[in-house]
Amino acid sequence: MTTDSRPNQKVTLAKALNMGLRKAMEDDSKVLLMGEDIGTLGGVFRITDGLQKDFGEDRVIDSPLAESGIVGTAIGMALRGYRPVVEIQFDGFVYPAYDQIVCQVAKMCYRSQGRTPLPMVIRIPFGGGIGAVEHHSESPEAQFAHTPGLKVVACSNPVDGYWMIQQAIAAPDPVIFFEPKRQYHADKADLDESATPDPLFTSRVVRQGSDVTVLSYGPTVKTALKAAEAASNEGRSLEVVDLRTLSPLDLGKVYDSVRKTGRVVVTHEAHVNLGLGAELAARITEECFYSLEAPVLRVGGFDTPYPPSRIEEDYLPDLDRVLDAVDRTLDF
Amino acid sequence: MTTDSRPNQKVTLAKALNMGLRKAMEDDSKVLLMGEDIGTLGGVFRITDGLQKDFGEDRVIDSPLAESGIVGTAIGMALRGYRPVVEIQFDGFVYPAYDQIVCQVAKMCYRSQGRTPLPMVIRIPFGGGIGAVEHHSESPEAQFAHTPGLKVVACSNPVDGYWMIQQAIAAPDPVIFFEPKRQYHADKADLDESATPDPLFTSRVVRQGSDVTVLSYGPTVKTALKAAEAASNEGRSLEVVDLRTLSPLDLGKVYDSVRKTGRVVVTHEAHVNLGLGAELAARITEECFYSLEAPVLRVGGFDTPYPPSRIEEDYLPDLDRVLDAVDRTLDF
Amino acid sequence: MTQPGFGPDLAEVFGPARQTSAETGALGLVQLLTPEGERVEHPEFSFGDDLADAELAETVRGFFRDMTLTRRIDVEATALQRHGELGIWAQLLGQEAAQVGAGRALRPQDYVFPTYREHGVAWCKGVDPLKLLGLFRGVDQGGWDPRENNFGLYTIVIGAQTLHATGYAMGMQRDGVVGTGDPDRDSAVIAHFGDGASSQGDVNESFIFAASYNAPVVFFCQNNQWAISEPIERQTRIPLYQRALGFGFPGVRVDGNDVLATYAVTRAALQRARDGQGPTFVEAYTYRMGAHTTTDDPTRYRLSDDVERWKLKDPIARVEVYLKRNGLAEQSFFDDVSAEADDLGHRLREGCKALPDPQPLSMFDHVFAEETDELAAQRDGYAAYLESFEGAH
Amino acid sequence: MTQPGFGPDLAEVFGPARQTSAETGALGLVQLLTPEGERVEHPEFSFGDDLADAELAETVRGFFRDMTLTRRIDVEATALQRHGELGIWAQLLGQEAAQVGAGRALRPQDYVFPTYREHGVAWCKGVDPLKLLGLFRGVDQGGWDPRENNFGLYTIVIGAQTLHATGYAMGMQRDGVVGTGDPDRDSAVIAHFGDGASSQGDVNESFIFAASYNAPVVFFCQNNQWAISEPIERQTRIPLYQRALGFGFPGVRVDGNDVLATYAVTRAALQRARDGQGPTFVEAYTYRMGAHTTTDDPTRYRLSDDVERWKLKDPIARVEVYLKRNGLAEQSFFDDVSAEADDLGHRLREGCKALPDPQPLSMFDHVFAEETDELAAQRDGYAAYLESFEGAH
Ligand SMILES: Cc1ncc(C[n+]2csc(CCOP(=O)(O)OP(=O)(O)O)c2C)c(N)n1
Ligand SMILES: Cc1ncc(C[n+]2csc(CCOP(=O)(O)OP(=O)(O)O)c2C)c(N)n1
Ligand SMILES: [Mg+2]
Ligand SMILES: [Mg+2]
Repeated sequence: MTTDSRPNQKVTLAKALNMGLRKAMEDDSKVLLMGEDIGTLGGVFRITDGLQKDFGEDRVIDSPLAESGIVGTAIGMALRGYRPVVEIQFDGFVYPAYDQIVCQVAKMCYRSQGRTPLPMVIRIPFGGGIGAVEHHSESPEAQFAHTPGLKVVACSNPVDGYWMIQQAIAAPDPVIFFEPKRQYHADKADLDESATPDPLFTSRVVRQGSDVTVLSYGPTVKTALKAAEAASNEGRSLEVVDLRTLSPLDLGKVYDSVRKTGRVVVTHEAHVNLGLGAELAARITEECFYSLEAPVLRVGGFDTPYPPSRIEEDYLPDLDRVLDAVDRTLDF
Repeated sequence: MTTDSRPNQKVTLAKALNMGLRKAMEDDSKVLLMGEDIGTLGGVFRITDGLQKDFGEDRVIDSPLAESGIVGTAIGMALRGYRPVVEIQFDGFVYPAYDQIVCQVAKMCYRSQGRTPLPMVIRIPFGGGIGAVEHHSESPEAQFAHTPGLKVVACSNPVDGYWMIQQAIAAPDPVIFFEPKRQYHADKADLDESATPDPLFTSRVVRQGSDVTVLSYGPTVKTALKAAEAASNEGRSLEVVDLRTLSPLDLGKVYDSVRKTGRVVVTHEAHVNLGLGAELAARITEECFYSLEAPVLRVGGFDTPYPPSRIEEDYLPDLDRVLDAVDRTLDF
Repeated sequence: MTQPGFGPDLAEVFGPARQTSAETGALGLVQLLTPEGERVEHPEFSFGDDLADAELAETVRGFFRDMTLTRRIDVEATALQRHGELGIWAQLLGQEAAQVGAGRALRPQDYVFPTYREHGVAWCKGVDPLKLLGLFRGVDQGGWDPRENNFGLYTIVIGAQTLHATGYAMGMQRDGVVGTGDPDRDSAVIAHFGDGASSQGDVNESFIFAASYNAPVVFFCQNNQWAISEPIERQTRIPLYQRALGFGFPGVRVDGNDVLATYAVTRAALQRARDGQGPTFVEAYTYRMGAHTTTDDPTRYRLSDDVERWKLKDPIARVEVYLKRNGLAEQSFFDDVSAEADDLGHRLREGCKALPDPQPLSMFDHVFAEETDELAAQRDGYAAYLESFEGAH
Repeated sequence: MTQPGFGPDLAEVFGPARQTSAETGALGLVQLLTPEGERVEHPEFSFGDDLADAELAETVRGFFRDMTLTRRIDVEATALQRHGELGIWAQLLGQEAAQVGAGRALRPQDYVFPTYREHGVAWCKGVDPLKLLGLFRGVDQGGWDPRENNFGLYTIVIGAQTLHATGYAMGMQRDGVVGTGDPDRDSAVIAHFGDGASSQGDVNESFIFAASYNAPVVFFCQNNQWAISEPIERQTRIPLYQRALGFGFPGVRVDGNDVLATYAVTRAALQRARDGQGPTFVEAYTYRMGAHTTTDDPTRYRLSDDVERWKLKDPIARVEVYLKRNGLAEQSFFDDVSAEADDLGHRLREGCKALPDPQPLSMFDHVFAEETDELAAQRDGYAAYLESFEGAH
């Protein structure tokens, strides 16, 4: 554990989340983890690796194989004063718990007029690109963001992962916490545990630019940054925003950016139809109507079920499709 | 039954749906109804009134109290060659079946490369304004429209109800069929069973106008028409569209209208955030960018859980809020 | 281990090890007071053995009072709905014994997860009945503070609360308030649900979690024979309490119209839970004498004969006969209770009409514990919009 | 009513009426062939009574062949994954008898709803094993036509298929292919699932629907002791087959490593279903010898001793011993089978590598039976986009 708190170590997203969970459990004895295979195995992605060994089976709970049961019992624990952090094994398996999330988790605070708020976190590894079979590469964030009473965030890098998971656990409201599984073991980043993180529900400009604003979150932040790099070689300056919070949205910086660039491309892996891009387009157009030189363009997963993995890279937004949209918005 | 086929009788939406279901069952012996309390009781809204008596318990099936079970077994029946029509008792109770709908109903045709398409209909009474308790006034359509593989429609009046339910049952794909429960027993309309209906997946201009285009569906069509009436008294001409099909969207007429009016107001009872209005705003802005005099404005349910019924009329979009948006778009 | 006076260890009596439908057929329904008001003995469950005569009489009078006042709450609320003061009401007529028997078996530290029909349990837990009306009037979605009486909010999505109950019980385990042997500390949860609810995946998952973690929860099912228009046969083809056998914990069927038996059985089940012996399924066999709710019309789907037959099993009448026949209550007692009921009725009528409508803008309150700027802006926008009209006048 | 040769009426044998954990403890696991290859008798189930010696020998040789080829499919697929030809593979090592026993008990008109691990059942149903690989290679999501072999597509969402199976069986009831007495007409459905799946709400709801409608479905649970890293004890604290008691239909635990017993029990269960006697739960008690999938690392959560102990119960070895010891098969037979296995392995290796990648634009196909203009436009847009690159070269 001391090794975990060495300053400025290089960590993956998986490791950062693991450290963040550990820190949250050390800071608050009411924090519990629940999920499938999160104990001895440490989760199929090893995000909870070693935590049951160190915090015991009462705080790192391997559950029966039933997502509604996991979330439903977590609600009961939260009502008893605990702070459950639920792991959904894969995005596609959150749906059996959808009723408990939408009708109970989201409404408990409202129903009780604030008497029984429900501080709990539901962690969902999301997105594709890992060559998996059906149901393992979904991006269901829009459905949760559409549900009042839930707060929805997505981390995109190790440093945010470390801080955001702790902030989500400390938050007094239920948070759906999306983790880009494709990034879990990808790039490492310098983690300074003594730094002061940005507040949880804020977006961030991750690259300054002047020609086009590119909005992204979770797995597509990396794509957007790559696109910006490529574009700069062609003399095009993209401003890239990592939204971080999907509900509520934090669009102040976005509006400023759009007023500057007049052009917007939104990219996410979720289906374009009624994805976050739709809401962003609607709000940006309403807020920056006279600044827009072109309509907000959306680059996302197509409106098909997630395809067989051998062609998933055609389904997923990539650097080229983002650049194509950049061209289209500039030529508009 | 003969009385049912008297031409041009005046019928409510509830009656029209009942007649449509009856007709579909007469036309195709594979059509089955499944749901809670749809047999002897005829459904809590009496939509299936008399059908079990006439078609028997094998074709009008009272199910155990489990929505996932209802939809899941309906899938099996569809695979066996039947055409199940499922009744979800209230919008708020579709969520236990959400997993079966999103992961199975929506994906069966794709998964099997078209070998096992899934023709089935899931009827959902939706929307508020009936003074009900929690979970009885929801508008979950956006979540289904965001799911590729599902077709989603909403009827707004008795005549459409009669035809659209038959068309949905005859369709080779799964259809989520939304019925504005507030309208069930409201206005009667002339039903001519010998008429030729519009195709299912088409929108319709229900009132011509020139100043502002108002998009609506299900329960808000009536609201929009009332608003248009009121506006005309103030010399404002609203063109009202009944979208009818929410996925796929049929926007040809909408774009024509927008090119004419340059101004759009969308209204639905669902939460504004990531509601259908978001997608409509995004598409219309992309398609009619240079025709728009103002951003697409959205009038919907607020981003709160559905409130206690004593203040639901404040939550629901009404004539005044639509007119307010009309003013704002005209003053923009 | 079971403490004296708390009845048998249900696992030994009704657990998978011993129970077969044949045997239970033999044991039948647990009953301690017949519809005719006769006290009968049961091989496994007893009432009052741990009480002195005076206490016993007082306890039974208490049951009578609770049931009578509960019924009055129900009758008044039904009338209020007829007069348009409530949007809807879920009647409990006929289920008073099941609810009072269960409610009185609870200790203050025990926690209740109700459905939408647990008015009698709410009463026993000390929730002001007036607060129950808000939800049905449409002025709130649950007007009481669950923390005050350890009585959760009504849950309308069928079965969802059984998982909350199980999780809450798992929390109790972690709080060290189970199996300590300290009667004022050891705690349990009771999860209420109906016969129809037993078909929901959530309810069955709650059995699985409760069994897997040996959670201190009593699954209290009021089998009132109907799920709206669907008879119990649609949900199960064997006696419902036997469902528990499939999950490895005991199930008991008790006469839900017999307050003594329901009290005795629920008390033993709760004690098992508090002692750390895990979950129990209690099926209170009763009948929904009224409509499903005030908007329902039972004549469309059931015969009045059934209702007539069940009238003879009225839960309150049998206690009255018992009290009177055994001289356990003076006429003055009955007069006092009915006077008390009249006062309660009056208070409910007046109180209900006086319940204030919520302010439109309150719609935006408590969506979150920590409000978002987004939502605040929506509220302000709507406030400005509303003002624009006042301006207009 | 049961037809001669189809074994006992399981309801009488194991139904709620007779079954208690005590008794089943007595009856224990149904076994007809010991790990040492000894034939043993069971009071209720028999194998081969309805067969002449030659037929019997041929049948058992058939089982041996099926299991051996099934294992080879598994071994080859595992190797193909290691060589990067498959993205992932769900191994069935150790479960060959459970799957072949069940698969061979099926009639052509019976329908199978598998999980993602039913390679042996697929083999028995005549699905080309090469077609199973597509899903794991990522070139499709199910490459076979369910209608051709009455073998549904693999279902990855745990438990979902048990409801489809129940609904399909309800469809059979409506088609009048249940309980007619015509052996070529009467049909049943088998729903495969695992021990972990038994905790899902959907699976328990399927029990409720099947019981309520008395649907002709056999719930065939391969209890391989593990749900990824979670042992069976996390899901249930009583023997899993007893779950059925809670729903009112019979449950049987059979030695899932004994192909004769699994065949006999499943055959009897399917016949009950075809005869219109409703659902049965069969727990095939076995062990997952391999990893959960090729991406799993069991050393993190289980002891190798367990695996070693189960090695002694190998399903194929015991049949080989039995055949040899009783002179029911020549050496040439074993040589032929292993030659056949080698050919199959070769065909799978070559065939797998030759499986074509789907065309990018095929992503847009079959979203609907009736394509929408919207989607067609998206496809055309993407096609144009792709062409723009070709133009670039
Ligand atoms: C998930 C869900 N589906 C449907 C309903 C509609 N509904 C309300 S009460 C009810 C019947 C409940 O029957 P039971 O569980 O026996 O309880 P009872 O009303 O008899 O007390 C139904 C179907 C609901 N509230 N929730
Ligand atoms: C609803 C759902 N939750 C989680 C998963 C991830 N998952 C895949 S297999 C598995 C374990 C299944 O165990 P069991 O039912 O015993 O079947 P087995 O793999 O042992 O054959 C899990 C948790 C899933 N596929 N679906
Ligand atoms: Mg009931
Ligand atoms: Mg298993």
